[in-house]
Order: sequence, then structure tokens, then C-alpha cells
Amino acid sequence: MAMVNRPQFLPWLPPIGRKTLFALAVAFICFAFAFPVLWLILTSLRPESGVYYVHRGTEFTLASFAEVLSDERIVAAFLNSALISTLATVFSLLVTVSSGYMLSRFTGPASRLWFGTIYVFRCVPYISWVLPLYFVTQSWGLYDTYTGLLLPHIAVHICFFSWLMKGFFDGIDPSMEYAAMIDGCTRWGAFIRVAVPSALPAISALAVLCWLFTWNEFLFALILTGNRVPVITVVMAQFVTEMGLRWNLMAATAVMALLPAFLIALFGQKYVIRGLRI
Amino acid sequence: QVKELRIGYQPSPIQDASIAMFEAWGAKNGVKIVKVPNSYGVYVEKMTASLTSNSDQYDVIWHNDDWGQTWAHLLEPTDDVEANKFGSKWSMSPIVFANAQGQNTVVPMGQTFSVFFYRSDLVKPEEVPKTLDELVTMSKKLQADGKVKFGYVGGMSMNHSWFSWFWSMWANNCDVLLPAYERDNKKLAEAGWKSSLTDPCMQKTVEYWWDAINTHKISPRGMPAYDRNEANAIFMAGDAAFTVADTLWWGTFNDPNKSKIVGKVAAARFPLGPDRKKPFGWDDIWGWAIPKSIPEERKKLAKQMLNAMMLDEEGQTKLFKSTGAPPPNTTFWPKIAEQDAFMKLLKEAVLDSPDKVRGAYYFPQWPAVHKAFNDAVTKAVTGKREDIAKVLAENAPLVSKAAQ
Amino acid sequence: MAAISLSKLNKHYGSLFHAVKDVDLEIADKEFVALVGPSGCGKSTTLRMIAGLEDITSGDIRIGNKVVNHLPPRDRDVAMVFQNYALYQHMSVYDNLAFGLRNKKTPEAEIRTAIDRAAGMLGLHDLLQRKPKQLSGGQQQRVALGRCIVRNPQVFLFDEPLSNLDAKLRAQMRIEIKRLHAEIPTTSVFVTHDQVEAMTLGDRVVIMRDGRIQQIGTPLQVYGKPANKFVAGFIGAPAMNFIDVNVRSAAGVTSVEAEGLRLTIGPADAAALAIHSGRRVIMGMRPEHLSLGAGAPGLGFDAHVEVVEQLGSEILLETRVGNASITAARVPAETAIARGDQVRLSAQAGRLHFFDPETELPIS
Amino acid sequence: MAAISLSKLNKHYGSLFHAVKDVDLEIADKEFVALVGPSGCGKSTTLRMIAGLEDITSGDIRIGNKVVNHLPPRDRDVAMVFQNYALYQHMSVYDNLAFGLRNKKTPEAEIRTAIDRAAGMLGLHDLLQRKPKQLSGGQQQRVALGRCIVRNPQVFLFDEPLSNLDAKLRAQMRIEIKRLHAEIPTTSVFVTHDQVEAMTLGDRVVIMRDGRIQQIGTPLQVYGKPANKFVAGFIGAPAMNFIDVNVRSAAGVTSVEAEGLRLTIGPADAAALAIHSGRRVIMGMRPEHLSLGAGAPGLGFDAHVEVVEQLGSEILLETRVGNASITAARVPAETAIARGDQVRLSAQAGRLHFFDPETELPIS
Amino acid sequence: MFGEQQRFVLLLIAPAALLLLLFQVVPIVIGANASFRDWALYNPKKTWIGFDHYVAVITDPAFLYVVLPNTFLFMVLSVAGALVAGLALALLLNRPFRGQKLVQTILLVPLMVAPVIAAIMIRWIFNDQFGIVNVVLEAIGLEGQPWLVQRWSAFGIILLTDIWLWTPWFTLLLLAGLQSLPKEPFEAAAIDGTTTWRVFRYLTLPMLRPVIVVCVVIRAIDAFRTFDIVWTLTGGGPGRSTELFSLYAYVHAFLNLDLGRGSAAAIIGGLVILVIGVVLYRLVDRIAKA
Ligand SMILES: Nc1ncnc2c1ncn2[C@@H]1O[C@H](COP(=O)(O)OP(=O)(O)OP(=O)(O)O)[C@@H](O)[C@H]1O
Ligand SMILES: Nc1ncnc2c1ncn2[C@@H]1O[C@H](COP(=O)(O)OP(=O)(O)OP(=O)(O)O)[C@@H](O)[C@H]1O
Ligand SMILES: [Mg+2]
Ligand SMILES: [Mg+2]
Repeated sequence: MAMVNRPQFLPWLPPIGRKTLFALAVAFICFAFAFPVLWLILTSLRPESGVYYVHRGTEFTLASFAEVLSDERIVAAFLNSALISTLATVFSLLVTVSSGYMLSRFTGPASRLWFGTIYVFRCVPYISWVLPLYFVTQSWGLYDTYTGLLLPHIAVHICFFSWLMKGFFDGIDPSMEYAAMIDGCTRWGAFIRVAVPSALPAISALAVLCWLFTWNEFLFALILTGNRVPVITVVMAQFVTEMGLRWNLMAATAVMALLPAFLIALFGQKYVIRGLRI
Repeated sequence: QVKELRIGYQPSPIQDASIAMFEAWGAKNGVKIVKVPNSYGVYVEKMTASLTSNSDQYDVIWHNDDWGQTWAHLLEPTDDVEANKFGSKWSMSPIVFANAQGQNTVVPMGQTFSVFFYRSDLVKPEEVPKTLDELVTMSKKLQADGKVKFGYVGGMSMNHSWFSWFWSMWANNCDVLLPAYERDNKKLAEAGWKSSLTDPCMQKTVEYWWDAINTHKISPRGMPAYDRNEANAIFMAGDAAFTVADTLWWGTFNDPNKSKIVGKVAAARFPLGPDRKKPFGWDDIWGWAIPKSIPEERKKLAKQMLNAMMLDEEGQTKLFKSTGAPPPNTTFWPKIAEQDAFMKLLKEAVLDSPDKVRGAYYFPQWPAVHKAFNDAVTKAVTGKREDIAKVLAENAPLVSKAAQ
Repeated sequence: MAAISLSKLNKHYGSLFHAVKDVDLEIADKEFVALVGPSGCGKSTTLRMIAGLEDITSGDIRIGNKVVNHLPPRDRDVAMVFQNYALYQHMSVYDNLAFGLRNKKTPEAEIRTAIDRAAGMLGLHDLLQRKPKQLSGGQQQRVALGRCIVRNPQVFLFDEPLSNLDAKLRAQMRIEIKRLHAEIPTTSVFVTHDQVEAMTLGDRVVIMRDGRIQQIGTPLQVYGKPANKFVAGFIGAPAMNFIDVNVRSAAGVTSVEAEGLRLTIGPADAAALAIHSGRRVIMGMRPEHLSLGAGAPGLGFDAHVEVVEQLGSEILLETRVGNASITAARVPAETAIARGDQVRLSAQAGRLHFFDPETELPIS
Repeated sequence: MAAISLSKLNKHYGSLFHAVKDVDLEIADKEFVALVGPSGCGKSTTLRMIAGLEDITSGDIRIGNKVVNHLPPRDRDVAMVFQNYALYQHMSVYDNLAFGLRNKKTPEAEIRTAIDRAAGMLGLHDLLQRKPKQLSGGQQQRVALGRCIVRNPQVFLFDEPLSNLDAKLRAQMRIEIKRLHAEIPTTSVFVTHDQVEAMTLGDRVVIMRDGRIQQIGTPLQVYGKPANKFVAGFIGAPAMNFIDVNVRSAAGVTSVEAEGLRLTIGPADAAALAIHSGRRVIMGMRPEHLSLGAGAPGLGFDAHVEVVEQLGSEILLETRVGNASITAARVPAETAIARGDQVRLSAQAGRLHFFDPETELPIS
Repeated sequence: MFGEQQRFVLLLIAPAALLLLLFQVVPIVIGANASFRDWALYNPKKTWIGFDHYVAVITDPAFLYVVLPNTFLFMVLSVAGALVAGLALALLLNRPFRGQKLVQTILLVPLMVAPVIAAIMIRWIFNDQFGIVNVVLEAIGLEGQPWLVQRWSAFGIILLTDIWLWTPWFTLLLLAGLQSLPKEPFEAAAIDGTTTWRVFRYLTLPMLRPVIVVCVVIRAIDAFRTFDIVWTLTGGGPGRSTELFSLYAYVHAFLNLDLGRGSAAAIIGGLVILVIGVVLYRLVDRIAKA
């Protein structure tokens, strides 16, 4: 690597001091960043009598995890959440890749209108939206069904992801698609067989983010599901009762929910950083 | 065809115990009980939306006095549930649950109210503070002796106002709206939905808490933002000598898994303020209701089930044992009280109290009023002491306005 | 195989920008036509209209006597090589070559044969399993050519296919394309902004400027008889020297004059120039037609050397004559000459060009 | 102003890749040295080590007699022009030029004077307020030069500054750089992969290959006396033709033979070749030293024309002789000649090069 | 060709448009419709009352003098904070050092937890009794604070949480942006003798500007709508002093069960952010084209 990419911090310090200081600073930042989650993990390991006064006492136990796992709904909820996150990711990308492509490659009134629509609806607050959404899903018979949870989740992402996908496609030279069209592809062929594969890095970046967003989504899940489609965030929310919070169980569930998200983020970050260049 | 009943509820020990009775009945009568838990955070809004959209998602739903009047017109009358006559007359008053035709719309599930808890290892029953002033002196003494960090800790923020604001207000012969203790909407309207914030009794109450927190330091400075989780956590950790909480927590305070003060808790009457001489009790119910929109035969089935539940002595005894909430059938109370000291205490302190107050108001604007009230007193107690009167006066019109 | 005919072809972008103006061009079957012009002159647009990638505003395009104005690209049976190659990055070379044929549902066995043949012709055999990113520029260029060859189309279109290559490779690929056209004669249109490429590759060269065709002709025609000053300056490297001169006709002798320069014009040009006598015209002299030394009488002038460019085989001189810059090529490499020297240059009789300063058309 | 000296300079990337190998080079004060070689040969790496952008693995770099091995770039007092210009896109041309001076806290008045002078020299006056995106390639190139000039550094470094320009502009900028160096003589190192640029610009040319220097010499030296076959092939355009030939010495006459070709060697080369009699050597002939027609006896051969490249001023012929490809330049433009014709070419006596097939060193 | 292209364009957006229509436009229209009607959730009379709800909202002093200023302040500070933190972290991650990958993973942690859970955790962490922050402060001899009953500390904690949640997002986008910057201008600057600060100020920052502006627009819109963490952390308290516009709408629609009033408030907020967004977006466009 060239030297210039590393201008020195605090050039007046001796190298050893600089290194130590740097390491300390980085360690501190990491600690501060991870702290709430570390604390959550610690909390989940404390017996119920110690989930608030986490710092008082040194008993640790897996009892909360055992209790949570003994509920068969929790397993179902994990599977459901995984399924819904995955499906929502796949479908969100299916619809937004094509819509972003359209925004990038065509500059007609249709494109401007669509962009305007997306922009306007991106600005609408969720509050004015979820409750009518409940009416709508209920009257269409979609309340508390996979479809009824999945489709709105996809709809949420349309505006944002279409916008991002447009940016990604703007960065891809269209001549490959022209070549494909001359090579006998229809426009669809050129889009699916050539443009989409070249946008894969961006698509995988969005996939990772979309999965995480959906996995952690609360409000829609809360409003749109009953008991037939328990998802993990709703199960967590059910630990908030009229008679107080079952914080130990909630923390344990949250920690378990952290694990898949962590794995996705761990293995996905490479694609995210590579793909997010707009 | 399998008969089934769908129960819309919200997981909590009382409801779980009540549903256990449904299930026992269902097993005997060949009815499948389908439990549909809902999240607390959105229960009322979702259920309201469901009721107004005439869906038949639920046959029996959890009902509560706070929204008794909000739903009354959407619910099936339950006057024909015979065993309802055994319910508490006070709690099932028409003011709370009757529809426009005066028909009752609830079947009780259990009594829910708060009591004054104290640390029996630190305070002898005869030393328990009887007045707010005694609460201060007793607390200061315990703190000075290094027995506890704080005298009193209780919930204060919105939705948990009851645990400190409401009882202390009542103890000062005060209420959210004037005239005090009035719940007849017509009379309240005649009085112009007058807020009590400008009443001297309210100022006294706020000043009491201001002093408790800032002058006497018997309560933590963060208390105005506490909800019940935080207050109870501190109490259960042994850091406070007194609290006010739902009777339900009796079980929790005495659960070695959850609490550090097992066997060191007792309950008593609320300490009184200078303006009130007679002790008072506060008593509400949770109940079950049947949506109007479901088919007739299921309504009938649901009523049969609820009737059976009301008569299930074994189940109701279990309900009390597991939760500390007095069961819905008042005729079982004496028997339980004979075996159980806590029930005896509850009967004396609250249930049999001749002077009872109601926790909420019964009209649709109540949540807005409650919030306006809570915002006002929180603002006053977290501000400067000399500004209290001013803040209360400024906010009084907002409470009245919210009620209209 | 097919002829291409463009008639009254126009392209507007939006309502303001007129990119291609009334282009008429007939390309014979199997002919290789090079389209050359400065950047932004509308070459690519024209080519893309032929390919069907851009709709036409007005006019007609015929391929093999069929009007294709509204045919989508896939139905025109053309193949195209792009400036940046436009290889499918996510496919192997083999799949890149096979893509077009697979679109036509050609049996795999046939595809294999076709690719085998093309790979042999272009020396791609060892690269078939690689991805485009693993290839050098020249190799990518060959794959792009291969992709066209295997489809055996009616028409080849090239959009500056060599401009991303370095000088050496460019010369080499030029010859390869030329050889390819000889082996598989196919109607071809080659767009470039490099006149050397246009000259060496095209059977005919089409010079465009600002959306309009300036001249169509064989390489020798456009070099020797440029249709206007623009073409004269554009074709030939180093570029033609232009000098403002005054025409003097006296005593039957026509001469042109500028500061530091006075040339006697031969009879062929003199006739045409005579009517401009006393007026200003633009004289063009190609660097390769200037030589060091006295030369024929009346054709020499003194020049002040400003830059000496030693090419090994010859020297290029940048000189100053009066206030004009004049480049001379073809100075023998071993000549001892340096910046600041004074040299005598002489023009070749009959190789001078004259243009009208207003119309920029040749005077002859 | 300062001389540059590289001694035993090495650069490793990682533990495996040895990018620059034992480079020794002395550059005199105010000299203009061109560093040329194929892509990946280590030119840029060498230049970047001089600039201080890359640490050196071993060896020494001196600028003006001071070892600068570990000096950061800003303390070396060098200026650099990058291939893609590396202009600061978001700053106006003026700010681009001023940036380096402002770093040194030069007073604004002085900056203005310096920029004024540079802008005058490069004709940038009208562009000072524009952003780089609003400039053409050649103008950007000039700004990049200007940015170096204003700083008035000890050393100019150029990393392929012309390779993004088109042919015409490249020739023009070449002359401008040459002129600039004449006006402000500064020690300069110019990296390029284009031998024409190297030859025309460099006082001396350094040819590199695989991290090693192959030859250092004036343009005429490297053209006329290449140090090995690689240099011979690299310098000169079109490239030298190489043919495997057998040496035959009989009856005092030395000749070389290949399929379809038999040339009699003049006395100068004969002496050196004699010891290789009966063995295979590589013969090099530059295209510009082959001419059409019979020529001197014993130096002609028949060739089969494969590609004809009409340049207007001359024709390049690609021909086949036996199984060798031979290119001939300098065929008069008007010659009537076509693919498939049989022609007679003749070599120039004394202009033939011979190389040992093993060592690739010249035989002489 | 023209027909085909038209069809292609429509088909490309058809699935997205359909979903958007069904699950976003329709509900929003229902909400918008409710905002003109007497539409209490428990008693939807649905009688047309015109702009009454809108008038009620914009004449509500709490909305004008508390909620809107809070919301704007929150938006500006949250976006600025996350931007600065994200930029600093992106710059940190853009240089190679040992453990860089690990640090990068740790910095992504906020993306992995549900915001509501994080907010509850942070509420406990800042509790004045059992919260670890006060415990630590008191252990080192400082006075613990009742963080959540003081307006500005409560506001600060909400901000901190929001910034914590969103910094990774900025870090990712900016890091991706940094990694795609050409390196030659930086080398040119190194030769030109620039200090680290000047490189950052005059090169890195301006070159990143397009990415920054896109991030800022997207985040500003989202920050304006922030709801759940505020609701969990303070519920708008103490005494409405940290109430944001989405809480205002929520309280009306969900707590008071007045869908009409709540929708009107939400729509007013939506219009405000729309205008801000358009202004910001113009800015993006101008900067992107400059
Ligand atoms: N999609 C477009 N919209 C508007 N103007 C365009 C578009 N495409 C090209 N142009 C303009 O049309 C003119 C001709 O463009 P074209 O690409 O044909 O030029 P060119 O001759 O190929 O130039 P180059 O050598 O730079 O490729 C240019 O001025 C260009 O800016
Ligand atoms: N940072 C690096 N890490 C590893 N290898 C490198 C690095 N930079 C350059 N190289 C390798 O070092 C060799 C020399 O590179 P250099 O850039 O000096 O070549 P060059 O002669 O300038 O070529 P070009 O004409 O393509 O610019 C190349 O093979 C290149 O792949
Ligand atoms: Mg073009
Ligand atoms: Mg290089």
C-alpha cells in the first residue's frame, strides 16, 4: 500500500505512543458501540431477580433461555421470522431491482412520475399507515396470514430500495445490455440475463440490509399478526404485559434473535461494503 | 363439526388462570378453546378496530374497566349470564360497563387493584405509616439507619400513575376531575369537566412528592419517569421500604426466583394525607366480554362457558393462589380468606372497605385526560417548587379540554 | 449478407439537440466503411440507429433492401463490437461467445463448432474458460470480435473498438480486423475518431462533423482530394499545415505570400488561384510533402526550428515561419538539427492545397 | 534544480513479487528522461518510488545529492502529472493550481502571480474559473501540467500523462511538453508505454522490462543500436520484423537463408556472422528499411501481400514470406497494390540486425 | 419497438407499483380520508367534517411550540450526529490495521438488534438507581443523574440512541464511498505537501459529498418519522418535553383512539418532511451535477 493512504494521527507522538493511543481509542469505540448489546447479553444470563441490578451479584444462569425455549411458539416464531425475512428479502429485491432498473435506464414522463410517487410515499409516516393497513388486510382476509405480513413488508421497502437500486444501475454501463439485445435478447432477456447479474454486488448488499430490517421489524408484525403467524419480534412484544415486563425472557429471546442477525451481518458485511457504492 | 371458541387475550397470570378454567370446561363439553394472545402495546387499538369492523375473529375477549364505556356499544349484553350476580356489585357498576340501554356487558375475571406494600422485616405492622407525614418520618428513619436506600418507590409515569399519583391524590381527598370521586358523566359534564389541578389539594399532593424527592430524599430523583417495572425492580432488590403495586405482585415479591425480599413483604392500607381522615379502598375488575358481531350460537356457547367459569370454585381458588388477585365470584371470598392471610388482609383493607374509589373515568376521552393530567403533574414535580402552582394552573385547561 | 442504405436520416435528442442531420449513405454488400470524425459529431448515434439501439427521428434505414426502421435490434441480424467491449462480466469467454447462438436455440454441438472455428481464427482457445476480468485488453477485444463472428450476421458494426488499447496493440488489432474482413467478407461499419484507423481499415471513409457528412471516398480520395478544409486537416498525421496567404498574380506568374514566405505556384493551381488574386486564401501543406533543403526554385522558405522530435526512422520538425507554425515530417533521422536552428524547407510542387477562407471549400 | 540518482533500487510487493530489480540510473540536472516499457514492467513503481508514494525495499534514491529514501513525498520537492490527471474535481482550475502553494502558506498575491505566469504559458487564462469536468481532455492535461509548474519544483515526474488523449491531441501535447521543458528546464522523468512518446520527448530513453533496465541511451542509439532483441522490437513503429534464418558461409560470401528468402550479407556484418555459420540466428529488418522493387543485388525477395494499409501518405504492407510475416512501410501511397499480389521487396544493406537466438544479444 | 419499450417499462414497475398501491397507497388514502371525517376508532361515524382536524392540529400550541421544534431539533442533531460519527468510523475503517475486520463487525452491532429492544436496554442503562451509567459515575465519585426526568438529558439520550442505531448505516455507505474514491488525487495532494487535515477538508469531504448528501436526505426523512425509540425511552416525557411529531400522531390515533385527528397530524408531518425532502433533494441534484 502506498504510504499516502495512511496520513498519521498526532504526528508529534513517538510511534509506540501513537500505536497505543490508537489501539486504546479503537478499543474504547468498539466497547461503547457494543455496550448496550453486551449488557443485554449479560442481562439475559442473570437470574430473574438480577435482571435489573445486573451489576449486583455474580450468579449467572441459562434459566431464562430454558424457559423461553420450552415454549413451542418460540421455535415456530424463529422459523417464521426467518422464513418471512427471507421471503420478504427475495420478493422485495425482485420488485425493486426491476423498478430501480426502470428508473435508471429510462428518462420519460413515466419514469419521472414513478420517481415522484416513490419519493412522496417514502415521506409518509408509518403512523398514518399501519392502522388503515390493518383494516385493509382484515377486509381482504389477509390478517394474521403469511401473505398479509409478507406483502406489506415488501411494500415498505419499495420506495427506499428502488431509489438505491437506481443509483446502482446508474453506475453500470448499459452497453452490456445493448450487446445482449443485439445478440438476440429481448429487453427482458437483456435485463434478466445481463443487467441483473452485473448488479449482483449491490443486490447482495441490499439483501443483507433488507433481511436485517425485516428480522428486527416490530410495528407491522405487531399490528398485522395474531397467533397464527407468530414472529420473533411479536413474541418478544408479548413479554410486555399489563402486569409488567418479563425482561429476563425478553432479553433472552432478543439475544437468541441476535444470533442469526449477527451471522448474516458477519458474512454479509463484505458484500454490503462492496455493493453499497452509490 | 368441532365447536370452538376463540379467546382474544393478552398473556398475564390472571388471564392464564381464567383461561385454564375455560379449558377445563371445554374439555368436559367438547368445545375447543383457541387462545389468541395479543401484544399489550397495541391490544386496545387492534381490538377496537376489530370490533368496529364487525369481524368475528374472537368470541371472547379480555375487557377492562378503563375502556368499559369505549366498547360498551360494541359488546353483547351479559345480563343473561346467571352467575354474574355473584360478581362484585361495586366493580361491575353500570357506570363502568353498561351500554346505552343499561345492560351489563362484562363478566368478571378477577379483581385488580393496588395496595400499599411494606417490608415486614423492617417495619412492624403497628409501625406502618398511617399518614403521608408518617411515611416521610418512617422512611427517613429507615434510611438514616442504613436499612434501605429509599423509603418509598412507586410508578409515576403515564399509565403507571396509579401507583403514586392517584392514591396519594385520593389520600388528599382529591381527584382528576371535579367534583371528586364523581363518575357520572352527566354530572361531570355539568361541572364543565373541571380539572382539579388548580385545587389546593392537588398542589399539596404535588408538593408532597416534590419534597419527598428533593427535600426529604425518601424517593429517588428519577421516580417521576418510573413505570411499574422500574419501581418494582427497586423494591424487589430490597432498596426501598414501601411501594404501591397491584395485588398481583404479591406472588412475584414472594417468588425467590424474582425477588430478594421473599417473606419480608406485607400489605396495608394506603397512608392518608392531611385532608382525609377515613381510610379508602380502590377496587376494579378485569373481565371477559363477547363481541356483538359474532353469530348467535357462539354467543350462547360463550355465555355458557363464562357462566361455568364464574361457578368454578376450584379454578378460582387456584387463580387467587397463583396470582394474588381476588377471584370474580364474591361468594368464594370468605372461604379463601379463612385459609389465606393475604386474602384476609385484602378483604379488610380493600374489598370490604366502605369507602371505595374508582381508578378510572368511564368515557372515551379518558386516555386523553389521563395523559394531560400526568403530563401536568410530571412537569410540576420535575420543575421548581415555587412554580408548582403556576404549572398546574397552566395545565388545568388542557385537562378540561382533553375531556371534551 | 446485405447492403445498408441510410436515407435522409435524422436524430434529435429532445427538442433542441440535432445530433444527426440528413445523413445519406449507401454501403455495398461486403463493403467495409469507416465512419470518422471528432468527438460528439454523431458517429455513434448513427451506428446505434443502424443497430436499432436508438430510434430514428426521421428518414429510413434499409438493410438488404428491407426497411428496418422499427425492427428491434435482435431482428436486424447485426453484430456489434463496443468501445469498452461490453463483454458479459459474469460469463466465461465460452459462454460469452455462445450467448447469441443460444438465444437462437442453436444446438450445443453446432455452437461448439462455431466457437471452435472463431477461437481458432482469433487464438482464443486457451482462454475459453476464463472470465473477462482475467483477460488483457487485447484479449478482451478479441473475445468481443469472436462474439460477433460466431453469429455470422449480415452486418458488423464497430464502435471505436480499438480506442482503449495501447498504440502497439491498436496497430496489431487493426491488422487482425482487416484480415478477418478478408476471410469473412461481411458488410461492416467501423466508427472511430482516429483517422489512421479509418484510412487503413475502410474500403471507403465517411467523414462526419456536427452531425453532417463532409465527404465519402476511398482513403486516397479523402487524403488527396479533401472535400473541404475540415477534411484536409482531419485526415493525415501529422496534420496538414494551414497558412493564410495572399495571392499575387503578376506577369503571368502566380505566387502566394505570407510573412517570411513566398511561393511560386505551378500552372495547374495557378489557373484556379488567378481569380483570387489580391485576396487572402488558406494554403495547406502536408508535413510529409515538405523536405529539408533548397528543392525546386520558388518553393523554398526559411524556417526557425522550435521542436525536434526524433522518431528514430525520421525526424519531425516543429518550425515557425513568420507567425505560422509549420510541421515538417520526413526529415532523415540522422540529420544534425536542434532547437533554435534555422533551416530551409521546400514544398513539393503540385502538392499544395488552397481553400477559400469563407466557404472553406477547395479552390481548383 | 537537481540531479536524480537511483542505485540498486529494488521493490518487492509482498514476498513473492519482485516488481523493480536492481535499477541503477543517473539523471543529470535538467535532463529529460523517458522511461518506457510494456505494461507491468515496473515503470510506474519506479516513478512512484522517486516521488515517495511507494516505499523502497532496498537501494537508494538521491535527489540533488540528498538521500531521500525515507522522506515523505511533500518534502522531496517534486511535482507529478498523473495518467488520469488527478485534478481535484470539486475545485476550480484556479484552486487546483493554487492548492499546492496554499499548503505552503504562500501569500495569495504571490500565488496569483505564479498562476498568472503558468496560465499564460499554457493558455489557461480563460479557463481559470471552470471546474475540471467542464474541460476537454487536452485542457485538463494542461491544468495538470500547470499545477506542477506553479510549484516550481526540483523535479517533474510524469506517469503516462498522455495515454488518455486521442491521437491528435497526444501529438499536440507532446510538443507542448517538449516546448515547456525548453522554457523551464527542470529535471524530468517521463513514464510511458508508447515508444513514440519516449523517443520524441526524451533526451535519453530508458527501456525497462520485467523490472529490469534493458538499455539507456539517446533516441538514436536505442533505435540504431538496440541492446537486445527486446529493445529492437520495442522501439520503432511499425515494429521490427524478426525472421529465423540460417547462416551460410561459402566461398567468402556470407548469406542468410529462410524459406523463400536468401540474402547476401555485406562485409560489415559478415565478419561477426561468420562464427555462427551453419547455425540459426534471428534477423531483424525494420519495415521502413524495406522498399518495393529489386534494390541492390542479393537483397531482394518475393513476398505475398496479405494486408494493405493505405495511410494516404504511404502504404503499409503486411506480407508473408515462407512462414514469416513481414511488414514493409514506406510504400508510395499511389502504388496500385492489393491483397493477394506478389511483390518484390528489398532490404537496405547495412540496416539489418542479427541476434543470438539464445541470449537475444546483438551479433556484431 | 416503441410499443414494446412502453410495455417493458410498465412491466418493470408493475409489481412494485401494484404492491405499493395495495399496501401503501390504499391504506394511506384511507387514513387521509379519515382525516377529513369524524372517525373515532371505537365509534367510526365517518361524517365529513372538512378540515376541522387539520385546524385543530395546527392551532394546538403543543404541536406548534413543542412538537414541531422538538422534531426539527431532533432531525438536525440526529442526522448531524450520525453523520459525524459515521464519517469518523468510516475513515477509521478505511485504513488498514490489525483487527480491522473485527472492529468493522462490532460497529455493525446496532443493525442487528431490534430498535425497541435496544431502546428498553438503554432505558435501563440510564435508570438513576440500577442503571449502570450512574453506578459507574458514583463508583468514580461523580453524582448520578436522573437522566430521564430532565428535559435535555432525556432528549440527549434519545438522540444518543438514535445516533447509535443509525451510525452503522452511515458508516457502511460512507465506507463504500471512500473505497470507491480514486486514489490519485490523494497522491497528488501528498506530493503537493498537504497536511492530514487539509486532505480531509479539501479532498475527502468534497469528494464524498454526493454520498453524504444522499445519506442525509434519506436519514432526514427517517429521523423526522422516528417513533419507537422515543416512545420506549421517554414516551415523550417528562411532561411532553421530548414529544416528537410521530408521537403526537400516535397518541391521538392510538391512545385516544381518534383516527381522524391522528391521521391529520400524520399527514401534516408528511407534508412538512416532503417539502424538506424536496429542498434537500434539489441540493443533491445540484451537488451531484456540479
Ligand atoms: N442520450 C442522449 N441524449 C442527449 N444527447 C445525446 C445523447 N447521446 C448522445 N448525445 C449527444 O449527441 C451528440 C452525438 O453523440 P455521439 O455519441 O453520436 O458522438 P460520437 O461522434 O460518437 O462521439 P465520440 O467520439 O465522443 O463517441 C453528442 O453531442 C452527444 O452529447
Ligand atoms: N500494490 C501492488 N501490489 C502488488 N503488486 C503490484 C502493486 N502495484 C503494482 N504491482 C505489480 O507490479 C508490477 C509493476 O507495476 P507498475 O505499475 O510499475 O507497472 P507499469 O510498468 O507502470 O505498467 P503500466 O504501463 O500498466 O502502468 C505489475 O506487475 C503490477 O501488477
Ligand atoms: Mg461515440
Ligand atoms: Mg503504470
